[in-house]
Amino acid sequence: MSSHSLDVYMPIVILMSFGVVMLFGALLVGKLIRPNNPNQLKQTEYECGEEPVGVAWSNFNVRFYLVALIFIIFDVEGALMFPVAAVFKKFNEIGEGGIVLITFLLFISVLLEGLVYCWKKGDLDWIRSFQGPVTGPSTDNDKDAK
Amino acid sequence: MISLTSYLFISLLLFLCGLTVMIARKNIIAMLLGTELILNSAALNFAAYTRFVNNNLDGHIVSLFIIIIAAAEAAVGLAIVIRFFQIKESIHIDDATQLQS
Amino acid sequence: MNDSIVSYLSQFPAYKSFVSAMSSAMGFDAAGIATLLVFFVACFVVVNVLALVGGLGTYAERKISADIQMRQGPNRVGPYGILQFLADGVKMISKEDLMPRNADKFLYTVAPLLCLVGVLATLAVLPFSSGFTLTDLNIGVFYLLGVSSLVGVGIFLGGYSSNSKWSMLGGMRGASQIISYEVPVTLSILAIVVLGGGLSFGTLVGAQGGLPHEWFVLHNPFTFVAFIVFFIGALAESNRAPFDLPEAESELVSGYHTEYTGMRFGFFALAEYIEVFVLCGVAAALFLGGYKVPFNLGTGEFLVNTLNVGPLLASKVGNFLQLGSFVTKTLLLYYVVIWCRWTFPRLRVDHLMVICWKYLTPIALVNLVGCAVWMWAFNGQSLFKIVFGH
Amino acid sequence: MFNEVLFLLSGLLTVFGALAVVFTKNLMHACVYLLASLFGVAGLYLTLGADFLAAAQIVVYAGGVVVLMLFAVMLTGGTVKDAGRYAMLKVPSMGNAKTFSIAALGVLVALSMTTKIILGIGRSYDASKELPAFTSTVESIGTLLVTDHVLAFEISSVLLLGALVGAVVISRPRKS
Repeated sequence: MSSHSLDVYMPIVILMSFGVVMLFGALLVGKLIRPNNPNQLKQTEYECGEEPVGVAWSNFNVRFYLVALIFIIFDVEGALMFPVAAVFKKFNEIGEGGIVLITFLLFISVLLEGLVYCWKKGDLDWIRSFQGPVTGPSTDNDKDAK
Repeated sequence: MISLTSYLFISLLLFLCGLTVMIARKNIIAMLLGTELILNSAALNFAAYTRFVNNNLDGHIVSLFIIIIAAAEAAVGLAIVIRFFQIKESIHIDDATQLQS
Repeated sequence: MNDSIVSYLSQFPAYKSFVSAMSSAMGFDAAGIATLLVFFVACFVVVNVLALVGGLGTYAERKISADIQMRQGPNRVGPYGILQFLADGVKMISKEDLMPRNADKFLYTVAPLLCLVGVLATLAVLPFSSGFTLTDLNIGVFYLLGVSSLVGVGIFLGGYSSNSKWSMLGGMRGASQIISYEVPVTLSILAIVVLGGGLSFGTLVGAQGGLPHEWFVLHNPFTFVAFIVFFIGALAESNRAPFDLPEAESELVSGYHTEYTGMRFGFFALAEYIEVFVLCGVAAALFLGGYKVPFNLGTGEFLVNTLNVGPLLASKVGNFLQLGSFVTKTLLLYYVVIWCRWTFPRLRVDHLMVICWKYLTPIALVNLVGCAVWMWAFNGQSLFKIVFGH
Repeated sequence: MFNEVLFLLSGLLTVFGALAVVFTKNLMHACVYLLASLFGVAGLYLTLGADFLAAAQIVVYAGGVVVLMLFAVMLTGGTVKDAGRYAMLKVPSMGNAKTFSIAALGVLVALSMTTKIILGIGRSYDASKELPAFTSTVESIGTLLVTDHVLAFEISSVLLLGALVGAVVISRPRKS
């Protein structure tokens, strides 16, 4: 464990500012040389030549949200596993590897349990969402039936 | 000179922004955004105290768990919001008046 | 730990004398300013070289695809059409900048910015050689995973802000695809972290050797599978065919950048090509020995022992050899990526999710467990070492 | 020197991001400002020497939570007929003058109280103390997670399992 100064993070800041400068710089330079004569037709959205109907910001399938949901849990567990994985070798060298391995495997098995649950319940199937009306506000008819 | 107070001040501003969002907004998702701000201000406080007061890393562990809990909270909270929207067609907090759907 | 290009340069007397000259000229200790200067120049060089690589990537893509399909490809601009990308750049910058009337103007500008910033920030930790790495952070791999996920947000916002149905579909698909495939990628990297014992690229590459049997990809059967999982995941994360559903041109027109014109589109494309290079570089560093050169040529020991050159000169030469080794491996992988694009048909969206969640993720989890158990059972020795005993 | 610059940059990003979350009228924009604010917090972690925390912040928030929020906004706010009411095309329901004035009053009280507390802390804490050097926290955090805090480590996995199962059950599409 050696100490360091914060200077090692300097490239990150410089690179990020490069990104900003590149984008706005190119747009500024482009402003000088590119033509600019917009008209009504150019500013409509592309819809294969048809008149666009409505806006695109409409309700989407809940499937997308389910995927994001499962992902975020795995992401967080990954974030927790990284430091443990990083010290596993060190513990193994001093002969304590078994304990850490058991800790680690216990953690992974709980994670696996979640995956197996979602698999068994069909939350990982993308295709199921195409069978019948399943999403949207108007699907909950059973409430009215009661 | 950067001191503990400057971090606490930023954390305070973050907390107040989160609080204002939670009080003033009527949109449930916006309120969840406010919760994230509040949790972040708490985590920032833990990290700041770790550095300036006692340098054992328990504060970092607490901050790490705060981040994890924030993620879990967002997942469950937004799931509830989406279900609520499916039932009520609204994400207005004043429409959430019933425990039973 | 936490080596950077400054700490590499500061072992040379020329740099020290430069700093002291600057200090005396300015009247105060100029070490900080010299550090800033070195980092700035290094970042500038890296960004420009990578932009060039991205530009040449478009050319290589078209040439290789032409070769695969028995066509000519671009051959008018410059010798063999190699300046085609410059012509494309000039064309893009002089195109009219259109924005749909109903678009969300703020997000429309922010989306390419997020993509570009996310990709450029990953360059900070990419291990070009032991000395020329911009900075070798303690959290290297983990940091890289984090900032590269900004690209997903950028793609989603790009699709959302255009207010076009094609863009929206592409953006939703892109975001869900990128976040899904991050899971197997993370788990494969974890398997390597278990073996390497650290998160910095210096540690992970340092745990490997120059010859193929010392690489992590051939360390044990699990890492070999992990490499394949990582490679597939990296293809999907950078939206490359066969995983190019977000911009599937035959079904979604052009996906999330349908409404983007000129330079804004150019930055999306540039970010994509640089990201492919970065991911190939990460694969090379984690699995294929990174910048390691066989027979201790990279560290300069060989040169010092046999040819009696000075250690500083030897390390300079060694660093260039390491750079060559890293770039060669990365470009070979880049070739494979392009080859995949023109060989495999595009996946269907449900197949995409099935492959990610039902195949790659469980396989990657098994790999992780396998690597951890292997580490414990065989004390981290590679299969080659166990079999041949040296 | 770079310490101060990084602190200033990330502090400004954090504070202005948070303020923009409060005052923006568009929910999508609010999510992007939240992302900026969280990035700023990651930068502040770096200035505190908490490098692992900074990376975890970026991984969890930039990759996960913000995308989840964006998806949720997409899934709930976008119907055309409700656009005026539910904040996609127009103003999200921000509350009216009454809620805002109550919030402002509450904020004022909270502000005055907390500044007093902070000033008290600033006075009592010994600023002349030598600060420890920045070290890598990854290994220490890993060691703590498998030794002192092993129970919390395991329980967090159970917590996440609960969150996963609960959220999936709640948001799973129902058959009509």
